[in-house]
Amino acid sequence: MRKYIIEARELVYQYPDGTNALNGLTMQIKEGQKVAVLGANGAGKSTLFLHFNGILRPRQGQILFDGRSMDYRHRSLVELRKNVAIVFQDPDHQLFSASVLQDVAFGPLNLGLDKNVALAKAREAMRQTEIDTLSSKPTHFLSYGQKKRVSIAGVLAMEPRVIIFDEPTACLDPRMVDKTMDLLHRLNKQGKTLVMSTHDVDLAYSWADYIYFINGGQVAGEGTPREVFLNRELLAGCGLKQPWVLEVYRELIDSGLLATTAPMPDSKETLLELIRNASPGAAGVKIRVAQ
Amino acid sequence: MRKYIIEARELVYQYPDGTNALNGLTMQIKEGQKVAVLGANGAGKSTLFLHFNGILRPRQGQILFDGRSMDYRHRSLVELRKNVAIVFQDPDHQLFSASVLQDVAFGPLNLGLDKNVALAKAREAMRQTEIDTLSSKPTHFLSYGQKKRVSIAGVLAMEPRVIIFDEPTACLDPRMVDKTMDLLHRLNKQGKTLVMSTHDVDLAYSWADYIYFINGGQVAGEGTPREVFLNRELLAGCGLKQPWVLEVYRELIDSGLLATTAPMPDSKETLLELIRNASPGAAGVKIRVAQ
Amino acid sequence: MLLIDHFAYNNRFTQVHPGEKALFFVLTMSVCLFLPSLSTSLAVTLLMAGVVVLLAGIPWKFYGKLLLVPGSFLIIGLVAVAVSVTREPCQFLWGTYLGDYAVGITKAGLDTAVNLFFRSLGAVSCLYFLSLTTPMTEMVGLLRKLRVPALVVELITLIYRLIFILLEMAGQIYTAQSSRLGYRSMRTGFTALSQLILSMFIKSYRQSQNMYDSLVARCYDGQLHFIEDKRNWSLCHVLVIVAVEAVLAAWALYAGGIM
Amino acid sequence: MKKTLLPLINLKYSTLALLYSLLVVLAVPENAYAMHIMEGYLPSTWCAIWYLLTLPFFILGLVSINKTVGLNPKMKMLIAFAGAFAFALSALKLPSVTGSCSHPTGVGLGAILFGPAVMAVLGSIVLLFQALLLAHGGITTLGANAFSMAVVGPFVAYGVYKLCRRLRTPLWLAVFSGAALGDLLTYLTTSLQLALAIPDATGGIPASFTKFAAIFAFTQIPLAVSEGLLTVLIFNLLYTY
Repeated sequence: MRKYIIEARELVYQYPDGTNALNGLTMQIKEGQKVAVLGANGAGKSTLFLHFNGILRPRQGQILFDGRSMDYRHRSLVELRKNVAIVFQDPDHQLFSASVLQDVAFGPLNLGLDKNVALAKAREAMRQTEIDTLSSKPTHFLSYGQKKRVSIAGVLAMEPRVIIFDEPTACLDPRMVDKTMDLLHRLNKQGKTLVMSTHDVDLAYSWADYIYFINGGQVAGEGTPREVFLNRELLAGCGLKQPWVLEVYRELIDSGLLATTAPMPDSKETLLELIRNASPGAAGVKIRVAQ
Repeated sequence: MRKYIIEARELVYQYPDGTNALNGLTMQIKEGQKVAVLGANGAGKSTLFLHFNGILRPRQGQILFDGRSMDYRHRSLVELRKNVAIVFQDPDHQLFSASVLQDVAFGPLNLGLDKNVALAKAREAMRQTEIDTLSSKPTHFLSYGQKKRVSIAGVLAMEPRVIIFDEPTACLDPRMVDKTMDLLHRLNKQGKTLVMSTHDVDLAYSWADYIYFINGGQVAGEGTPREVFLNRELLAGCGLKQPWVLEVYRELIDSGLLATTAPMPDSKETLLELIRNASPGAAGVKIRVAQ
Repeated sequence: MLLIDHFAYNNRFTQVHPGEKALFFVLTMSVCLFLPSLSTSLAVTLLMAGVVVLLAGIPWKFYGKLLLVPGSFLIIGLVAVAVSVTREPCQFLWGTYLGDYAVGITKAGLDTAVNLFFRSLGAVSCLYFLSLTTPMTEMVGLLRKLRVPALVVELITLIYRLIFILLEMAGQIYTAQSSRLGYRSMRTGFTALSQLILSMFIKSYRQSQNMYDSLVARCYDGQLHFIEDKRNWSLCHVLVIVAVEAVLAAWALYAGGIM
Repeated sequence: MKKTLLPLINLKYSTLALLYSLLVVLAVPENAYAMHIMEGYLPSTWCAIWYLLTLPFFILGLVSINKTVGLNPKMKMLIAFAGAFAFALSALKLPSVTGSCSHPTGVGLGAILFGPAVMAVLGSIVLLFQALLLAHGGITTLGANAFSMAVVGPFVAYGVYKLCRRLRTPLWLAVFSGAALGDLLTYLTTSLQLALAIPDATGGIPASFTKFAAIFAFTQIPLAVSEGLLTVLIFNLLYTY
């Protein structure tokens, strides 16, 4: 079994104004996994993420990285932030410099790397996110999608082991969503652990290895996508819907158009394939058998 | 035939830095319709909307409201903005008053209405958007979804005939998306003309009466949802995908699970119903007939 | 939003070493200030207009408009300098009496005013050359090389980026307000404006907190480290600059002499 | 020969200057009467003098910021935001309906919130940006402009504010007087700087000062009042939250 790279144990966090943001939240993330965190606006996802790299410190409970409990000393914080990076939702909150190169190289330079090494890492990150051509453009001339990619590059350049994406696809057009998800797949292939919050159940269903539902600062449910998304009560409780792939699949099974033995599809493509394979001939045979 | 409430004729608009945002765009919106405008980021949707209520003035071409050509005199502008309201994408930048009530009453007060009348209109708008309880709260402490509703209320309170929504569902969680779309349906029932830009082809497909695809500052295609979304080339050219309802439907027809006579579904619900009605017995009969 | 900034990144000199541009700016400005004369000022104005419009490729229409920007200050200054008010009788080129006082233009006043006008125009042209051809991101690099304290350079870097965030924010709020008729009349306009400024203030405060968090998330330790693309000085450019300045200085000495 | 030609040339040039003025009035009617001494307006000696006079305050400000940031690192971001805010206010060509558009400087607010020394640094940086991005002011006159706007203005605003507080005046009055007097003193300083550099042909420095001060008063006194009011508004809001 793979070990947990990040664990949150019974986190309790209160905002300065007294409202509870996290109420004893416990979460375990395995190395190399793709984890989706779903929940309504204000459920506590962003607050949780800020705990994962030590920006916020829990009132109670603890964060473990690589099995070691965080002690919030300067050295541990640097170590944690080097390994767990966050891509914030609004790139305007993250990009502080008008020079794209300067912004991407910010992290590596903070790690105390030599200038040339930092520059090389920045360039590699910009290549991966396909923004090499933007290097001489100032941040304020970039489109939203480009800013988003710069903010991802700035995080990649630090070569963290875990990358947390806060709604990476919000406000992007479909083409940019595809590009972003491609990038996420590639990063995961390279061995990086990815955590993503999203409102898009369809996206989460076909992307994630493991899913957490957050509601009211607590984990309301967890499991593999096929497990959790079958639990309609849980979904309704969290204000979420079933992915349409599952809904169509169930309807097809219920109405008998698909055999009950048909495997649960994990994406649009596999569903369409299931349908294609259940062509009239095949369906006809099954019906005769059934009768 | 219903008359056009807004027309854009051959609009050309250039940004001060010289880039063309609109290149001879022509669009006609019928009173009482629900129109969706789709296109990639930067295609020119927001620029177009700003022309619809006279914030921007075209370099060439003209805007017609209610059949009359805009002359951009002070009185005409006031008249236009009273009747064509825009709900901007980012509610953070639309709310600027200290309290919710004050913000919602901003428009009616600017119309020169009596204070009591203005307040009554504001309260009515807040009732419709279900934010009556927030009335005295400061705007910057609201959640994202609440801010969105306040920004809609601020526009409703002016009682415009046309409301333009710039990506009304972006960044909202599924429950809030449903609520917002419910509100839009109700507003349309009251006779308001609605124009919405979105990246969500599924949403546009089942919501709109009429659809415009924008690409490079021009109309790349238009028609009823069933017409435009069957044109795959057009979709690919605009960086959009087919709604999954259509994709599944076509696959079901192609593989013979649905009869070729099955009507094209206009939403998830009708598709699921189609599947339900095509239960084994029925399908079996059809197969036998076909053979 | 800020067109000067836009052209700084989009002109034919973007690949030129910023040091060369700064050198040209400093030398020309020095000639303009240390060897002032009418003809020198005019020569500088024309030289810079030629360089900016013909060589750097800035649209002449925009450059022309830009030259009018400091206009109101110039006019006020011109009037203030040229017009004298005095009780003593005086040689006026043109004048009138208001009670005990004589108001008018003396020859000396007019000379000063006209000299001042053209010296300013020349100097402003130099400033425009710098700001229209040198991106701010590169000027920051120059400041660093000039040993400006790190804290200042850091603040300049941050402020420059934040300016655009705030301007975009202000633009969006302004649009939202106008579309709800906020600037319909004087009265509503004043309310709307004060609301705009107040809400911008609160929002920028919150954004500063968010941005700080996101910097800390990338191991910010309270100090910005700088990095930039290497660019080489071109000997050819430097020689041309020195030659042009030498001609200019010679002309200035011949035409105006040392003041 | 040069001597005899001069009046003629001057006449030609005066016509040129007049033509330019006409163009300005026609082409940019909403042009802001920014109170910055423009590039090239001061002779080189005065440029240097004002740079030197500003420098100690600038250094004092750097020390002060370093101390503040040392105590609370978040403050650096906030100070940067305050600078950007001040710039954004001056860059907005806001109400074309309200006729002349005034430029609130935010100097008073900044001085009361962060202390006057911090404003010496922040104000100078903002002036640099105004020169480079908006063509308001200049590089050679930066020292002079910084002295009036980033040194005199903030220190007066802060001093008046503190004095009023000590005299137990209401908060709003202290804030208002601070901001408004800060603005007034700024503009008087600018007038003095201009008078020193360009004495009147007949009346010398005093006459020149009176002329500049009188002309600028038209725009600057209303601005000082509105700046005072706005600062009070923002201050009230800050106290509420």
